[in-house]
Amino acid sequence: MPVRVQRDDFNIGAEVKALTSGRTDIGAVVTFTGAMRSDNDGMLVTSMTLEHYPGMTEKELERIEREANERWPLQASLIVHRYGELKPGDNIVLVVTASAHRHAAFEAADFLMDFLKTRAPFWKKEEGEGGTGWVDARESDDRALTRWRRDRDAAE
Amino acid sequence: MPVRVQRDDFNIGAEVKALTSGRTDIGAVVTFTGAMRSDNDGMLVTSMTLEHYPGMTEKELERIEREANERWPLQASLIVHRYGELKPGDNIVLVVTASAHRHAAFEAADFLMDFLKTRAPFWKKEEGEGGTGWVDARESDDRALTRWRRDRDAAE
Amino acid sequence: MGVKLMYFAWVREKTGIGEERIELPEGVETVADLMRWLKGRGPEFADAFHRSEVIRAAIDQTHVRHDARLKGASEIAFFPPVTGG
Amino acid sequence: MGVKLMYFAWVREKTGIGEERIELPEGVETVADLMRWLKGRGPEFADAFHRSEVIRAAIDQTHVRHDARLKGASEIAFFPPVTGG
Repeated sequence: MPVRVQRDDFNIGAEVKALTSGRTDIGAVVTFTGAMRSDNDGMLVTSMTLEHYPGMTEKELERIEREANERWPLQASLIVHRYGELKPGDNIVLVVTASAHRHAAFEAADFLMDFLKTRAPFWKKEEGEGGTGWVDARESDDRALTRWRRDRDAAE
Repeated sequence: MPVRVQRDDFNIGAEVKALTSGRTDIGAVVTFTGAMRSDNDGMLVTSMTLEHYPGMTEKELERIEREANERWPLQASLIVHRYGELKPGDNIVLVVTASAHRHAAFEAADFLMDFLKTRAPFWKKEEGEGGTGWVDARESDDRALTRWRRDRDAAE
Repeated sequence: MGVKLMYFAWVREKTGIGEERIELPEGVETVADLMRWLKGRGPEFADAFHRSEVIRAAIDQTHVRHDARLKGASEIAFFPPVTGG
Repeated sequence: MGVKLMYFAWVREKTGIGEERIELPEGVETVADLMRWLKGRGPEFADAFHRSEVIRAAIDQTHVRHDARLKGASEIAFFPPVTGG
């Protein structure tokens, strides 16, 4: 259940292949790829720098991944997150989850992204039409977390 | 918004690249890959034949894809489904959804799979330990559809 | 000119044919009527349509219910619940 | 030996340093205490910790709240709400 923090791009097909190759117990693989858009609330963005907290980033991603593996029966999972300078269209993050059944794979990938967005120590600085500045955290990302509250799960 | 029904395998990385290459308006790409497992309720499965209804299959997949595009703001989407003889570990189906934001991409991919499972005219025949026979439809797949009822959406 | 009938999966295996062309008999107006009529065509069809309540139908490549009317149909298909994906 | 302090994103830009090593002053027992003390270190730190309620903290690479105690900490980090993914 690896996590990787890297400057370089990743290859979705190769990552999925590495996780699933030769296995016949996986029925469902979900990937999420986050990419850089050139538009931020109507303003043109020309480049972005991703800063992170080396050491804590890996620890936090591992914690999030461990929690997903406790909640869903995953055959494999992977988180790759880039840092450094990125251009519009560039990949930012890849999450892969593999399970025997599709709902576990979907939910676990969705969960990993929600937690990564609010817990992994990354910060985006954008450059563009609107000048240069640090991206504000979204309140909607915090709200998304409430979907995964254990007590809600229990009540359903 | 293409759909393809084919005997040959597909390449997840190449398909995503073809959909997203050169675009800077896509922030989130979700892929779902369904693969053949060697285990069906504890019985070893050695091969599978997927029969389909040429003509209707494409029409039905297009209808499902159109519905997903009406419900979510998707920048791109793709469904590829294989037919013919498959072995354990082989890919069966690929769904890709691309959107500006992650929740639309996740929900649309989940929706496409639920509807594909209950509406696209494919039938699986398995061969293995338990003999040769047609796979029964799962009641849980029918139940999964109720998650997407419009009236429920409206109530939330 | 009649209509084209198509059979898939175990419905096809039991009837022994994948497709055929027939003239709709007098009085056969719905999918349910047609399945009742097909049952009477011999032991293979009787077996294929024995549990007709589980069989799904499509008219001109669109899913329909058993009470759907056949008028104007050019292609009618019978098959088990789908199991793709 | 003291503790290592780390600053990220606009907290780092405002303080003008990425990391430093300090001895925790007498009476500084929680994250909130430490931020109050840092504010008094000069205009850059005053500016960086001006809206200290929005700043997040981690002790030894684990997220903590502002009332978390510093005792035993070897690395304390301050940063804005995260925006990865």
